[in-house]
Amino acid sequence: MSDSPTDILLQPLTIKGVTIRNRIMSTAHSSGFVQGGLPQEQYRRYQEEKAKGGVGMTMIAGTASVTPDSPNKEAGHVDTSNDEIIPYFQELAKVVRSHGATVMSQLGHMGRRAIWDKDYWLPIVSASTIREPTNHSFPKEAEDWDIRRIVRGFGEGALRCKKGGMQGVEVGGAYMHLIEQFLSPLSNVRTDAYGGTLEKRARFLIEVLEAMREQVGDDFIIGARLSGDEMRKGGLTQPEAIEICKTLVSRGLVDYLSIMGGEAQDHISHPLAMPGMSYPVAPFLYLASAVKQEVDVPIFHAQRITDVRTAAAAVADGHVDMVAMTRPHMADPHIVKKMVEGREEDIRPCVGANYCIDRFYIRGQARCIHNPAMGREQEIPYEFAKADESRKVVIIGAGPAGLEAARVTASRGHEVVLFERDAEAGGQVNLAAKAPRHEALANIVQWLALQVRKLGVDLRLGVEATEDLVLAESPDVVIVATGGTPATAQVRGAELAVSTWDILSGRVEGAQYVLVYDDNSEHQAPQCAEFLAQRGSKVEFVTHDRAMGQDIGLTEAALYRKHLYQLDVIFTPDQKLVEIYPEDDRLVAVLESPYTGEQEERLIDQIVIENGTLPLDDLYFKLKPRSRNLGEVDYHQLIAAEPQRVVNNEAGEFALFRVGDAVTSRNIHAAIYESVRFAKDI
Amino acid sequence: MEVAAFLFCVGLGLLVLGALFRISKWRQGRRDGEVAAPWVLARRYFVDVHDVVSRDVYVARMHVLAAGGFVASLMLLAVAVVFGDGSRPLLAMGGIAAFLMGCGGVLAGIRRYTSVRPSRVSAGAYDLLPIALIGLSAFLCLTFWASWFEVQVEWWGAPEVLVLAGGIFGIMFLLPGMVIGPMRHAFAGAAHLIFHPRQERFEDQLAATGLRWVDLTADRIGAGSANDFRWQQLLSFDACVQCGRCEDVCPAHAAGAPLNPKKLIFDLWASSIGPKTDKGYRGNRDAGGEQVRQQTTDALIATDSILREETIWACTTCRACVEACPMLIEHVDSIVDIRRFQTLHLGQVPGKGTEALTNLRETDTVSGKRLEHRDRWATDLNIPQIAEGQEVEVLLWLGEASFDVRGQRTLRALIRILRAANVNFATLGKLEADVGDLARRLGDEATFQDLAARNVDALSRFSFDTIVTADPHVLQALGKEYSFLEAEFPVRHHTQFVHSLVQTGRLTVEALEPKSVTYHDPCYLGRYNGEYDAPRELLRLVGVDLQEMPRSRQKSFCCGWGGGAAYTDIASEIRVPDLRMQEVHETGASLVAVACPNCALMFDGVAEKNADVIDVIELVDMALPTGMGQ
Amino acid sequence: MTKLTRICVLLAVGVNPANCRGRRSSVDAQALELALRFGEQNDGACVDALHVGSPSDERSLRDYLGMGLGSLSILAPEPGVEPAATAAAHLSEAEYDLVLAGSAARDGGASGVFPYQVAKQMALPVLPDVTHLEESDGVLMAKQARERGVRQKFEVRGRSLMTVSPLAPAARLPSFVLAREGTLRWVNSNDERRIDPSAEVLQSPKMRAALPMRKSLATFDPNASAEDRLKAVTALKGGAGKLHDAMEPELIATEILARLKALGVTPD
Amino acid sequence: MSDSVARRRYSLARLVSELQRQVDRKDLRAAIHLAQMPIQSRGFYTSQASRRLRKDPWARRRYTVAASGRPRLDVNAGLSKKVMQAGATSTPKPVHRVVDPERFVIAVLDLEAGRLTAADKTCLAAARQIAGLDPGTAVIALSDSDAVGLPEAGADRYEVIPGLRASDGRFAVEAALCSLSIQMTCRAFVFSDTALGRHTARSLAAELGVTPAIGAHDIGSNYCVTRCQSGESDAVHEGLMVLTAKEGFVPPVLSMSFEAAPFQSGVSLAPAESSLVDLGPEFSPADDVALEEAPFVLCGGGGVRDWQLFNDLAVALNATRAGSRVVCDAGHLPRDRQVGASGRSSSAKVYLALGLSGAVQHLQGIENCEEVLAVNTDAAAPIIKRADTSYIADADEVMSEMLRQLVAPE
Repeated sequence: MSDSPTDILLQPLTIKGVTIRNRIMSTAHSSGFVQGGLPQEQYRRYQEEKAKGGVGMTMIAGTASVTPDSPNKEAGHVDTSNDEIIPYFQELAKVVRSHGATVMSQLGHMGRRAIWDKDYWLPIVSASTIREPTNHSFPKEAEDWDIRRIVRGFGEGALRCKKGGMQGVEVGGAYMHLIEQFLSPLSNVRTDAYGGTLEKRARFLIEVLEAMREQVGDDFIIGARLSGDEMRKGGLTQPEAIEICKTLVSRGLVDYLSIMGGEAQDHISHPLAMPGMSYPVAPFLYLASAVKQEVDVPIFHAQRITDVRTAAAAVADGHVDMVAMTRPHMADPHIVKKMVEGREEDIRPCVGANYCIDRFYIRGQARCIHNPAMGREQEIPYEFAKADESRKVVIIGAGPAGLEAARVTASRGHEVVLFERDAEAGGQVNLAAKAPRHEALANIVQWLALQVRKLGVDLRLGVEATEDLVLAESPDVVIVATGGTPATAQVRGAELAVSTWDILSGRVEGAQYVLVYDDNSEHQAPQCAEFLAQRGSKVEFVTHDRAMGQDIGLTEAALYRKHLYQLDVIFTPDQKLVEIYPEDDRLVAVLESPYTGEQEERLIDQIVIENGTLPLDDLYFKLKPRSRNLGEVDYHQLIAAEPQRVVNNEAGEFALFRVGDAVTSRNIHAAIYESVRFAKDI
Repeated sequence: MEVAAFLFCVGLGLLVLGALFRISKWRQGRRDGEVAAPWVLARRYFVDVHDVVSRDVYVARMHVLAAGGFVASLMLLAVAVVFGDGSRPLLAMGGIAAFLMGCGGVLAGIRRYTSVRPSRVSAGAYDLLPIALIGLSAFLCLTFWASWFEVQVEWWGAPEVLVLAGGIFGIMFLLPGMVIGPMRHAFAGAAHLIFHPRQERFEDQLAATGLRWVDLTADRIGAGSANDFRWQQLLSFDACVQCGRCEDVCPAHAAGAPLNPKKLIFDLWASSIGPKTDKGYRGNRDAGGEQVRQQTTDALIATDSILREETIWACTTCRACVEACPMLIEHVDSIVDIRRFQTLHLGQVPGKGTEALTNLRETDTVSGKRLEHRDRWATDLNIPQIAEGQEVEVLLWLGEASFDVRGQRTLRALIRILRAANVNFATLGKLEADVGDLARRLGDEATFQDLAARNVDALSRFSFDTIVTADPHVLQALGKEYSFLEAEFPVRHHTQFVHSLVQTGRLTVEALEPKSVTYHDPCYLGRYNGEYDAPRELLRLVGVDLQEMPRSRQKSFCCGWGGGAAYTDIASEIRVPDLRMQEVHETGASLVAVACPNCALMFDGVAEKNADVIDVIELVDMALPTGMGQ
Repeated sequence: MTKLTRICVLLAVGVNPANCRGRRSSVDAQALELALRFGEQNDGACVDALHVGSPSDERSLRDYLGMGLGSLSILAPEPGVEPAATAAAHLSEAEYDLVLAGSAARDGGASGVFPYQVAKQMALPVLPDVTHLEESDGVLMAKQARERGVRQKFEVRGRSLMTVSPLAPAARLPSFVLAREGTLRWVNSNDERRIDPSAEVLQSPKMRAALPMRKSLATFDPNASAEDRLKAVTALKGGAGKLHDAMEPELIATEILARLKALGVTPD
Repeated sequence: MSDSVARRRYSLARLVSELQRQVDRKDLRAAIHLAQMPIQSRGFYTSQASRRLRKDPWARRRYTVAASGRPRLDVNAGLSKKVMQAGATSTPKPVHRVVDPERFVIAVLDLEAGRLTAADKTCLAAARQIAGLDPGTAVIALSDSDAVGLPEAGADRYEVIPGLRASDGRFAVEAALCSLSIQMTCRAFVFSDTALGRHTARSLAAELGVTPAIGAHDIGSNYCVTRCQSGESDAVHEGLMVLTAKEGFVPPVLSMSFEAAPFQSGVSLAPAESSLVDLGPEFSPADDVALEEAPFVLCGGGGVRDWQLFNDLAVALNATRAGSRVVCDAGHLPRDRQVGASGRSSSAKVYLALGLSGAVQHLQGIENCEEVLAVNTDAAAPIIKRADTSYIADADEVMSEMLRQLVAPE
């Protein structure tokens, strides 16, 4: 019998009369779930789920823009520039607070990080006219009236939050948003009262906080999120950051501080500001800790604190007062609940794949790489109700799709048999986890496998499912999650090439001079290139796209570049592989520019082709005629999250579904999401 | 007739002498406690003893014939001799009685001399009983027959002399033997029934399950040597028949721990009023107690004592032996008496017992935690704490389990249920000290009384309708063992209370999908407090299909935690919980429902479990209609 | 040398870390345990105990009696009297061969210095953190707890004071009856030296309500260049990076073992 | 992995070591390739067979052969990058100098075979906290033998006083230190928070008649704080401080380097006969020692297949066992043996990693280990970067060899 080491996290924290029930929170972040600048049902449900799960506080919005020249409506951000927001805030606050959680909102202005040709097509504003490298805007230098209106905007925004039932507001002064653009010498070269010395650079922030305080009064929580060290040449340093914090606190402008590390001005600074699996755990805790030493307001901190024990240590050792586990809450909003129930191992872990952030940047909505329910709370429950009748479900393939299907159907109370050809569960994820810096991907399937075992699924490893084996189980439902097999490019001599699977699995050793040809635009090819280069191969990365990893989001794409450049990999975009032929004991790759039609060659030792996968679907087609739905899926029912009711064959013995790469080449999230969509209604 | 009369007189004479001798032995014991009037004997014999004996029909029959026939025939003989009444009906009855005794003898013979003999019965002198009965029966039959036909028996004739020998042996074995020989139980047993050390048990079985209070100012506390026992206890050792029923039901013995209740009683007898050696013992011994021991000192526990230290610490105080004893002997009381001496006089407690007691003395918790931290784990539930002048329906007693993740899960379920049923409840917060059950079972009466006083003081400051606890040991302590402070609190086990909630319609549960579940009766809920049905009712309500284990209800088999056994942790061949989980496995159930956090703890500790462990209340919680109890 | 016979254990009242309640100090109790065991193993060795200070918490003191002490001497110096000197005087009078005490009766940085003050007064050598005491043919042997589970062995020739480590054998459970019946004996000593009040003020630390403790993290030089700061955060500490390739396992094993010996982590 | 593969690695790596690791593999290969190339072509030439233009992107980088005979690139950041990865070079730290100081902070070090222990580093850091960068105050490190790494650890001066750490309980040491405090203004005496350190601190305090601060968790220029009364309150020590610092509560010295110049206090230990005779150490079974405490940790990873062998070796070496997350998940070792960010951390003198690839989070757990030895089949595994010495080999083979040699008679 012993106190759990995580008990410390269950101590309430009171700020200005608001008592936060525990020390775990979720910070403000872009999700893309906000429609028309207003937090509506999708966003509400998303936040509510965390409250249900026991989170102490959730900071909503990730930039709630205070003026129209900061993105909102079209960018899935919150628009607090007018009173229309108030009732939506009220509804959201009511829902979240009804579960005992505290809710606050961040306010912000993205300045030059905004995009000019969206929303109202207003000119972008910043401290100075320096161009922003990621979003490519050329900002105007903020004039006196710009500063006036934005400061006013913050003030009015704060008041709207208060009226909206928010229990506090936070100034988004980090991630190179407008306020940091003023604070940081990297982006502020003004010579007037708002630029130059630290004091002058901080003036804008101080005016903003004063305006907010004036509007909301003294008994309302105001906090600020700031960088504790930009870690960029010529950027804000730790001593400067601490100086700012001390000023804010000594002037009584903030009731707490939320400290992060790094900034977000260009591509490579994003993965650092939102560190994923390539980084150590809690890398920037020391920055928050250093601030806590200097000031006596509560200190919050986020950034890769992925497990509750690390969180507990951070509080117990006196580094911070609140630990933000934002991405972990996307992976599993019930962290606190499971922690207090002593079910830590059941917490779906944040593996740090950064799919959430990257997906937001490339497709406008955040998704968790392995929690399909995040942002889809209306559609997918977190606890599955027992089915009316227990059915016999046979699933073929224990990759992410198969495992998730097994997890869901088993927790619905069905009897589940799960066949896996390999000796271990995990499918392609095990392969991906072999890639450098991506070991943690394995946790996705480790967790699923553990859950499946706990739910008593009959997991048959090393058993290749055949038609007879499946029918022998006389199933009511069969789910085919057999995944795929590498597809080779449609070029002459393709048989001379090897696949990324061959390399990552270690079946084929990397040669001296290797050409990696990417016809997928996803993670596989860059991972393989890094794997090879790290082991001493000279790699040329060729793709038909404009650039390497076209469909990889901001943070991961940047990291691949960083590491591949370090490993001296050569990038050759805009080239198509058209032919391979042998010469002596080496290979010749024929490349053709799709634009000029010119061809050139490479004399190398090895060609690795990434061209996605082709479905392993023999078993599916064997079973199809005996199934009730003949494999057909009604997409309307699927989208409406209704049970599949298709019946094409009265004599059919079972319903048959095909999920994941067994259908067509996609990714982990797709596989898991597709599984749960069918499984939840079986 | 005269011969018979003569023998009878001699036997009777010896009996009286022996009786006086025995009584003198008993008088070594402490005088303490009430005694009853002799006439209660009949009721206690024909009701209480019969209850137990009749569980074994064969033995019951045998005993009726043998004992009945014996008593009847000798009485008739006496009448015949004293009043010289040679009337034929009397002689006929005498003959019949004697014959029936013979039949009893034959039944006894079959049981003892054939393969049906159970290993638990002791051999030695006991095995002569059938011969004695048959011999005496033959002799008396002949005597009565002779006087019927008014013929003189030529006792020195060839066959007659055998019958005579049988008669002499029978009389001597059965009459004086009744006080000095193996038949002691007849005389001592009768006396034991009258002067039983726990008179209250005849009014109410369950009243006697609480341990007896001791005066901490006395210069000797507990039993360190024979004369520390009350004389009724010494007498009770004499009453043992060595039938071995206790041995059959003892979890410690089954697990191969150094404890066999039958041998324990023999050792207590031998080292107190007996021959100071266990040479004469002819039954199964306890693990490690194989060789004969000779005792020189009076100390019950010493290097050379017959009784060994590990024996008294191996007991789980599950009371199975007490329930099984046809002579109504109170094994547990005597064990605890010895433990009290070991702990309070010598400070010798094996294993983790020392640590547990130190924690209890210093922190009022078994695990040495801050009382303030008792509900730390439930910050998110914000459980209300009771305040003076505030009126609550239920005072929720969290207990030691609230320091253990496993126990916390149960308490969460319970709290959800209370909320779902809109029960107005609160806890004592940091005023709740350990109830002292463990301390008391480990013989630390001082700490127990200290804790009890503290808790009573706290409880009496607040007003509540009833205390509810998930821990049967709390139920026992608060409900029964605080009476020495004139403190009576209404306490209910969570299964009892939640069941009543359902009955009164305050709580509705939906049936779960069918699971096969077996239920383990906690000793302190079942045998100690007689609650067997509430948990089963709840299980029925949530619609699981209940697979009973062969040993359930009164016959339930301990989990091995009780009496601090989990802390003293005396080495045994197998662990008790492993045995019980085996029984669980045999039912084929996938879940074993428990109603005690300590049982849960023990079963969770079993290395290869093939069934999950869950508290009944957790199942009820699962069966709450969705949305309730949030 | 003379066969060791007389031990005195200095006993203070401790505090339970879980709740601030007074109790027998666990490590002092361990010191007493060590002494009692020694007494049991070597007949003729006698064990006394001394509590210096006011017997405010009698229950805790009686717990020591409960461990098997016949009686416990209490030396309660007048306020302002130098306790160490007083105690020393009392102890030297009785001519103990060995004085034992717990390494630190309570928590807090100030704790554990009293035995040293006494030792200084008595000019006894101090052996700290003892876990084991035994006498073999007239020679007293002691084991001392060092870092990383090491036990340092000492031979003791002559009188000394030892402090007992928390790693020593656990103390026995106090017997309720012995605690009840043992006697607390008030004694006094001929040395009534006063404390120099000025020094008193100078030395004794000021008390204040506990402020949260803060563990220092592996921080990085704030004045280093941005690149270095960044590297310090993201890249983990690197080693000398000597790489041996294509070596036979046999050779590797030999090299590793040699290295381990050189670093002194494997017993020869 | 197939033998051929392994062999290829060996040969490669041999080349590498031949070039004394200054030359990165790829540049070496580039050089080799340069040699193979038709010189005239400069990497652009038309294939006889296909009549198409052939381009060799590598050839665009100009290679020259340096006087050293090693290939060298004139434009390639790669090389310098690799050197930085080796971690050896980083900008030299500014040195803090004190000239004829009049105030002193005395740090008494234990040392282990002439090396600073973790506790010693904490001790010096604590002394530094008190002295700050005040040019008038000097931190003097006292030890009974020469020590390496004093400048980085924060010592302005050092003095070797033979017999200083003798643990014979006599008061010679304290007397010596006392005389120091008399002949010069000492602001504080700081000791390593070890059995010996605490001992000397207490007895010195007794000697000086001050209250020691054992296990101070907050140390400033003129005060230090210890926690007492079950954490209810703090004791703030001021004036002349005698203290040991609580492990992990003193920030390490980073920004500066210090003189660590020899110092002559003139004090020496009065030879005194002691009745305590040190008979040397006795080792206890290593597996009983907590991971954080263990001096020697044997850590197994996924590359270990024979766990019986692993355990036997641990016993034979008297090493404390540890494992990676995977290993503990798989149940080869108990959970409390897991080293890493979410597990326990080790500060062992020697950390022998067998078949362990070393995920970032695991390496976080061994940051404070003094020497890391690694045996692994994959030369690209992260642990190789962290290790001080790495061997490319199969863990099981090496283990059985070690065991054989351990049991084999000398």
